[in-house]
Amino acid sequence: MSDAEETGAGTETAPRESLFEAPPIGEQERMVEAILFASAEPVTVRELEARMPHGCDPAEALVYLRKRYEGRGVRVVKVGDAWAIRTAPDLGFLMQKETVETRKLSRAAIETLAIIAYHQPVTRAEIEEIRGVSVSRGTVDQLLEMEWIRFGRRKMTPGRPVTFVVTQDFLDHFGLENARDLPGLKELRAAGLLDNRPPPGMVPLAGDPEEEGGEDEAPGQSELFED
Amino acid sequence: MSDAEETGAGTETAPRESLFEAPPIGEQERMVEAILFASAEPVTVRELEARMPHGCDPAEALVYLRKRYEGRGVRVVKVGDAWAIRTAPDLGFLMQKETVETRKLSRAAIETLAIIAYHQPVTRAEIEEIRGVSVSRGTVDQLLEMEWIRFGRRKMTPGRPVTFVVTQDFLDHFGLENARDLPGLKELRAAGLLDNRPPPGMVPLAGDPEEEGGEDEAPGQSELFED
Amino acid sequence: MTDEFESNIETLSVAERLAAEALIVDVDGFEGPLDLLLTLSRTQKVDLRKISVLQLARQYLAFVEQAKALRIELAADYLVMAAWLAYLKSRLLLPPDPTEEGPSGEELAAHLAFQLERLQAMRDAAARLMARDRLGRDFFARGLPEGVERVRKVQYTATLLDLMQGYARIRTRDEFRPFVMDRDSVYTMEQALERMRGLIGFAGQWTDISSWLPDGWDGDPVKWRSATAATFAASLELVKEGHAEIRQSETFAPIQLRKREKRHE
Repeated sequence: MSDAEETGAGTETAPRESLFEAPPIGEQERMVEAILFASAEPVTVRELEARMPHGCDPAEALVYLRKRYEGRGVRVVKVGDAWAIRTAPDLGFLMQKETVETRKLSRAAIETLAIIAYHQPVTRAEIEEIRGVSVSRGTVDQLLEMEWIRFGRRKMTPGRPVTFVVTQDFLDHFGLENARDLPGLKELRAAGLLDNRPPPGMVPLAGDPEEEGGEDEAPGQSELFED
Repeated sequence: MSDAEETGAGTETAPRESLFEAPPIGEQERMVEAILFASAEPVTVRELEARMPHGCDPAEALVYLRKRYEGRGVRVVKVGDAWAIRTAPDLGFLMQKETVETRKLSRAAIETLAIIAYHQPVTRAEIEEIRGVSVSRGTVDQLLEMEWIRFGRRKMTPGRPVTFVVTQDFLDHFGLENARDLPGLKELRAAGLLDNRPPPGMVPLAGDPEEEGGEDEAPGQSELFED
Repeated sequence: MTDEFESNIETLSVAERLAAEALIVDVDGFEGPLDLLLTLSRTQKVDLRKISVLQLARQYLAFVEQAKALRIELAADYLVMAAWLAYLKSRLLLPPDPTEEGPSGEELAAHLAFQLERLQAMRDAAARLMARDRLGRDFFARGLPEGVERVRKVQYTATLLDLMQGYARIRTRDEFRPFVMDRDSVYTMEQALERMRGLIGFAGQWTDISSWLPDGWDGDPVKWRSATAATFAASLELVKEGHAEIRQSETFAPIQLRKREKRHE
């Protein structure tokens, strides 16, 4: 929405009717509606801008559209910095036919996912420190493959370990506007349970570098990110 | 809006109790909306009925839903004897993303174009004679479509074949005022553009090709623009 | 094994025995010592913040002892934890030694309590997360998405240089075409072969290859050269096919050719 974004989008959309004025907001709302309905994936404001005629303000149109669908059978939802239309959760019972079996996740995978979501960006060593066991490669791979987590930035700590963060797919799947909306996040933070509290002296849990499975992975992963 | 919300609140209890009264029509409308949205195929009234709680009247709900979407970015449309939600036809352009890809003209097209430029007006047979290979229809069509060549006058020879000439677009693209501005072979040679090495498979039987070429071309060139 | 098992748990109450069995049976199910500690801490039925780490350490050590007695192989990290908890226990029981470096027993205990609480919190959070309305189960995406159609428009370009190079390429080819097209003084191997196929049947005697040249090709040296080469090549072809024999007595001596006699077996 910033200037940069507007001009950025402008270059792509311009060809159509750059010489004309932007369509009225009601019309823009229709356009956003059409684009969101047509897509199964969330669409970013930036992409909306790129697809709509020059000068449109999809962010504003979204405000109206969202309101219009309040209480309806489908809703306009925010997923990270993107938007999507999803059926109202109370009508899920009508959709048995559409229900997709999600792969059963192991307890380890679920815990790892929750730790990444609540502590992100978080390193493998930190996950292991919290769970008290080493994290198997398969668990992380499974979450990566489901595209619920991805690699984040490297930590600026010795060894520059990679971190994990949750993805837009994760937010979409769990109906979260963003990672700050995770249930109980505030309470956990207030209770200091999301602090990275270093152990006093040596505690022989998985934080112990000796046991860290992360150690041997580190070089392999670092290759991925080295440019 | 408020109606919808009120009925929305009612849903929690309504759906499952098939023995009780059917949900209010506003609620049924929501259900139809959600089902049509989430279904991978158009849905018949019969199927709507089967999926919705007992006593629902999806046909009636559809009337309301259809009305609600009138003039919106998407519409409720009948497909055969089933119903679906589709993008409003006037917004179809949003579902297209035009990407312009620049590609080099093929060698055949460049040679054909060059012959037309240097020899115009020229017939297809003459082009083939000069190139030594037949000219595909696609190549000529492509150049015509690009509006770099057009049909010239028919030749006053037997069969009255059509000729090709270059267009103003062509001149504009190559920054030429006139086809006669095209450099002659001598100039090409001077510019080092003329490859004197014989094409593979051809035997330089006698004499210095440098000299011969020069002599050969001069008359040919002048002929070109004689008329 | 069975005997030992029974004699060992005989002394325990039924409730204790059940609990012990549950633990032992589940030993594989624990995800490491921290998980086990968390499970043990539940028996204290207190807020994790008020947990008695000392009591927990005792429980854990008892568990490890029992597992040993039952000859249950415990992973190394369970034993490392046991050793550490034994150390912690002693630190907690003995009055602090002011000369000793490092964190106090209380600090270590507090951190362990924190870790347990944090792990429990993450488990609760994971459960709440998984219990949320979920895409594809409780709410749904568009079932019939209309993909964005990529309209690819190809724009062809060429530069003046391309054009001139293209033209130069053709004209350069032209320069050499007359020589190739000029068939007047070229006698091809195909021509020679055709001619010789008709004649070879009559060549019972060794005949000098030069006598096979077509009429009018032995005057002009250019034509003679081409005809000789073609005739020689054609001769070799006939030999290869088994229709003729060829010989040369020495270098630069005349090359001779004759029909190959059919062998009668």
